[in-house]
Amino acid sequence: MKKILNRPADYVDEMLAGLVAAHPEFYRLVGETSRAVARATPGKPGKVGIVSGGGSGHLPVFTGYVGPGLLDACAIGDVFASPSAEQMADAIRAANQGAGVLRLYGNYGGDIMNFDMAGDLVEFDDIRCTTVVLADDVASAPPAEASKRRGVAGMVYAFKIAGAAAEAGHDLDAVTRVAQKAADACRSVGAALSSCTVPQAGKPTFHIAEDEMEMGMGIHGEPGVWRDKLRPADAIASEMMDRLLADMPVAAGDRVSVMVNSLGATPPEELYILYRVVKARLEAAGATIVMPLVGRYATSMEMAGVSFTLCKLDPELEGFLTAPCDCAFWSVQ
Amino acid sequence: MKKILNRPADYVDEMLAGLVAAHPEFYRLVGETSRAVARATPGKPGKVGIVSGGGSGHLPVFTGYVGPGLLDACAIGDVFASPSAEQMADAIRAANQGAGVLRLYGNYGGDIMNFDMAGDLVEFDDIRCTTVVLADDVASAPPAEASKRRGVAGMVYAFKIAGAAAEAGHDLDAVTRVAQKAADACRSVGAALSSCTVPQAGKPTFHIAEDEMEMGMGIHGEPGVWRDKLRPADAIASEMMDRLLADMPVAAGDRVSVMVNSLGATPPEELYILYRVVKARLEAAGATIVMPLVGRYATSMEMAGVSFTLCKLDPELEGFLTAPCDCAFWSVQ
Amino acid sequence: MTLTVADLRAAIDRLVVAMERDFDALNTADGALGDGDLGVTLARGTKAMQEAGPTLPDDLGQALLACAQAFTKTSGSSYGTLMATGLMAMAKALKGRTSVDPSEVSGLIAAARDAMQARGKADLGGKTVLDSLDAMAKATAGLTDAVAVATAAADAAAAAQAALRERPATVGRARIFGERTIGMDDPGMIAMTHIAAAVAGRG
Amino acid sequence: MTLTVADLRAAIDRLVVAMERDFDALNTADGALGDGDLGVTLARGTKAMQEAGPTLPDDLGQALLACAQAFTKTSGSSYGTLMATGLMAMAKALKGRTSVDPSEVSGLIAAARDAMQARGKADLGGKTVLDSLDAMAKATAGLTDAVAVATAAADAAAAAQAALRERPATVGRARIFGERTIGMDDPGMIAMTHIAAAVAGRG
Ligand SMILES: Nc1ncnc2c1ncn2[C@@H]1O[C@H](COP(=O)(O)OP(=O)(O)O)[C@@H](O)[C@H]1O
Ligand SMILES: Nc1ncnc2c1ncn2[C@@H]1O[C@H](COP(=O)(O)OP(=O)(O)O)[C@@H](O)[C@H]1O
Ligand SMILES: [Mg+2]
Ligand SMILES: [Mg+2]
Ligand SMILES: [Mg+2]
Ligand SMILES: [Mg+2]
Repeated sequence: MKKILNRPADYVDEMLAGLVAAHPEFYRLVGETSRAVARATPGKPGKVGIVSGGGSGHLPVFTGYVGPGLLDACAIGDVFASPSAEQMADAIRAANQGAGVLRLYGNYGGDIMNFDMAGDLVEFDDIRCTTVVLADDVASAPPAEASKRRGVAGMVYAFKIAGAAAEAGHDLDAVTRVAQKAADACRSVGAALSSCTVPQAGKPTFHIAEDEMEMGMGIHGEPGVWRDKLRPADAIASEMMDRLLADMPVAAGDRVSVMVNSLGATPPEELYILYRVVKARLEAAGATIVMPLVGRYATSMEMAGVSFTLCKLDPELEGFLTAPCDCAFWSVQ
Repeated sequence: MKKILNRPADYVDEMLAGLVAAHPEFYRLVGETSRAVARATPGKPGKVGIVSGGGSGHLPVFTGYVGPGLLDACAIGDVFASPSAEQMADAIRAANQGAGVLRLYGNYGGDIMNFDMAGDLVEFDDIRCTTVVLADDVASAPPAEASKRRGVAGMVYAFKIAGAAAEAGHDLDAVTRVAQKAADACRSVGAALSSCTVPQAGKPTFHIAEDEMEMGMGIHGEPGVWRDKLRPADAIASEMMDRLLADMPVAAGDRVSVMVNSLGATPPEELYILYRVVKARLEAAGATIVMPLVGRYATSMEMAGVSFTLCKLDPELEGFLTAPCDCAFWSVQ
Repeated sequence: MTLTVADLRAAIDRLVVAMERDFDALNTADGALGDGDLGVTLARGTKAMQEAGPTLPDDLGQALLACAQAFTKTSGSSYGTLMATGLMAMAKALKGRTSVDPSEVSGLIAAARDAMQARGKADLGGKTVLDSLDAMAKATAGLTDAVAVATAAADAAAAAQAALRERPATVGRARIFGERTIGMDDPGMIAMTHIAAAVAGRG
Repeated sequence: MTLTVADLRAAIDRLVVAMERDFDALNTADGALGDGDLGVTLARGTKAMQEAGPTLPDDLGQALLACAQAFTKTSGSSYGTLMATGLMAMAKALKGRTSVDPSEVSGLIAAARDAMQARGKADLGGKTVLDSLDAMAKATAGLTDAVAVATAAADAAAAAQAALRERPATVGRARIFGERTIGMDDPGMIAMTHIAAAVAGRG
């Protein structure tokens, strides 16, 4: 797989320059190193701020989801690498409207340490911070060690739901509680078909044969649960649904949202082929599907593959999920 | 590049089944062979209908753009193959609200013959049809033979603008005139970095070396203007802009929209790197950019590469371009 | 001896057998420079005509219209659409008639040729199925016997295929390959040679 | 002899030279199981400390805080963040002081270790930089001479690196490889061996 870039070291900075040039109505760069993106129009004074952050290469995650009804700001690292604590502090400061800031991000060692450190830094600015860490990938640890799980596409639901709660004027503790509830309601699993190339590395992150796939692989190529010959779409979808439903059973009458997400290269045509099975499985369990999301919501640049995320709703979560939001990549009206 | 599918022969039908299952609020299948998609809620009686059609594998083109402010219906062929005249007639019938139907599609032999034939078929239904054929790819023929050019991503502008004109209540001749004006205002050029696999073929459509790219290649892999080593992003963007601006110069004071489109696998990160140069070039020419479109608007499944489309606006075109529209892939509010 | 819907049915049956037999060969010929679907188009289209066979009305115009629809329904490929176009042109000419004299066949082929040319906007001499039809129309002009007409048409199609071989392709994907197509037979002309032979009962 | 900001500046200069020299070696060690950026982290971080050097205040607390920021600004990698965390812990302990006695160094290393453990939530014995610091704190306890302290710390770091070699990795990406990491040195421990040696003037 080939990439369009100039100097690998400039990949992220040039990407951000283009992002804010293309969408000045949504995004603006902040901070000394210009590695934090904030809303073009900040949230209302007194609104709880929500920040995220992490490595580049996952658009729309993380930066793309800055916008009304979603995040307030985001810190951006190099491709697949954590931003620095200073950059996260820049994002926290930009997100702060005087009501405190929720740090909402994926369960990766570097991100956790840096967001904690960023919290220490902004203590000097008297900004109160809370934390919700997303750990939705069922393939990365058994239920008994659920807190060790990686954070993957489930964070999109958490951004959306927490973002709507903050927009609705709830205070920091309430927004944090809702975000944690959304995080707890999500389960994801992925399957990768091809690798991707980190610009500074210059060669694919991992090798996988032309006729192989890996079930449960992480979004940076972290090991999954099995690697084998590529299977038919319906078999892949069934196994992924088996794994999700085993971890979080769905009962008759449940209301759930479900995301069928491309890791990048896999086209929407193939997501729709998979969605047939996803829908049939959930409906067979008696569940009602609310606002299914089929598309590219959390990616690994040009990696081929998919992830499914289930988000089990209660009336509060459903209300926030279906509330309006807007950004360059996703709009709910 | 690997694909997620069941039987290759079922790729398109299963894709359509998933599409309408995921987005029943936008799409519904019509016609004997279920190879036409119409709006879930038809346009108002007396509204001019707009249909498109063509091969599958280009989502959101063509089918995705069925929706309010865009197309009324669309006929869908196998991957990269024209739908049949009957399927196009199904789409025309579904689009007809009594005010006639504009056929708006790309300049490919099979599509032209079939849409003409479909027109003969719906003559029996007393449906008046007009035609605008999109031929925006500057790499496919010199200016003297502009009518021989292939239709590529420029059709997205034509769908949007004609769709808004129809929604505004203009009659068939007026909508056709506006659509032709939009078609004439668009110029596109593409560059491909990798091939894609037509499901029924089972292997990549063409071969291109790991370090090569092809400038001007068509969206099915039709030959371009040169094939050479992969160049830096800024050099690629500059050459593409050179080619567009040579064909359709932009002067100080002009208002233009520009699309930086991924052919599929190329991630948005790289589109933004390119957009820096696109914006700089247009602004250096004194033009004002209106509603830049950066993303996946017209693809070839998992092909890596990009296309740029310039659309030169006058007040009428700009008004229709920025009017509201809605579909599962694109929403302007 | 005049031709009726019974002759049409018999010809269709022979065509189905021939196109099943030539399925791979026509796909391969098309695949050399095109997308390799010509055998698919013709196998599906002739099969659909055969399925319509029992219900074909005696009115040759209506019967040929149904044959045209067999192609518009089963394929969006160029050849299928051109076949439908040609069949529709013949259908128009025969509307309301239950029999046709062999001497009229030349004119019917010419009508198909003209309608297909109007549809596809290709030139005669461009190494396409139009050149086959043109040769067939000319070779059958003035003939009055059914067997003589069929034989002349089949011979003419084969001769046209050979005669155009040294020209470059001018339509569709093959055109892209320009001079490299010299010496290669046009797949649509190959198909018409096989079609004309099958109609003539040469198998 | 007490230690002042001048000693800190001199140590930083030696570190910059060492980390430039070890750039590739540390990237390679990290790349065996991780993302190969450890040399980058340390070269950038020490360079940034050196740039802050001329403006470092005499207050050792403020000076070490500036050193910590050199890491938080230049890197988001685990090691950079842990280094910043350790330096901030020492900074807190020395706030308002312009000199420090060599006998206090052991306690300062222990404070860094504890803060880093709180930050990274890893266990002692898990084959990480924490084990290096733990060994260094213990080896320097009770020593009062600056040279003796530096020598003991450098020796302890090297010894810890060797001692933990046969354990499996327990943190970060390396953990994924489980038993296969037995016999491999932890890159963060290798780095601390080099850092301690450079501070001790061993080059
Ligand atoms: N515009 C045209 N005019 C006349 N004949 C054409 C035209 N286009 C294609 N053909 C004939 O059809 C044949 C190819 O048919 P087909 O394989 O169905 O095309 P495609 O698959 O590209 O739609 C050609 O060999 C040629 O004989
Ligand atoms: N949670 C942790 N606790 C203690 N040490 C850690 C921790 N995580 C990483 N390390 C140390 O950091 C080293 C790796 O640092 P680095 O290359 O910066 O990690 P990464 O690039 O994965 O962020 C490891 O060899 C280990 O010594
Ligand atoms: Mg063909
Ligand atoms: Mg075809
Ligand atoms: Mg590392
Ligand atoms: Mg790292």
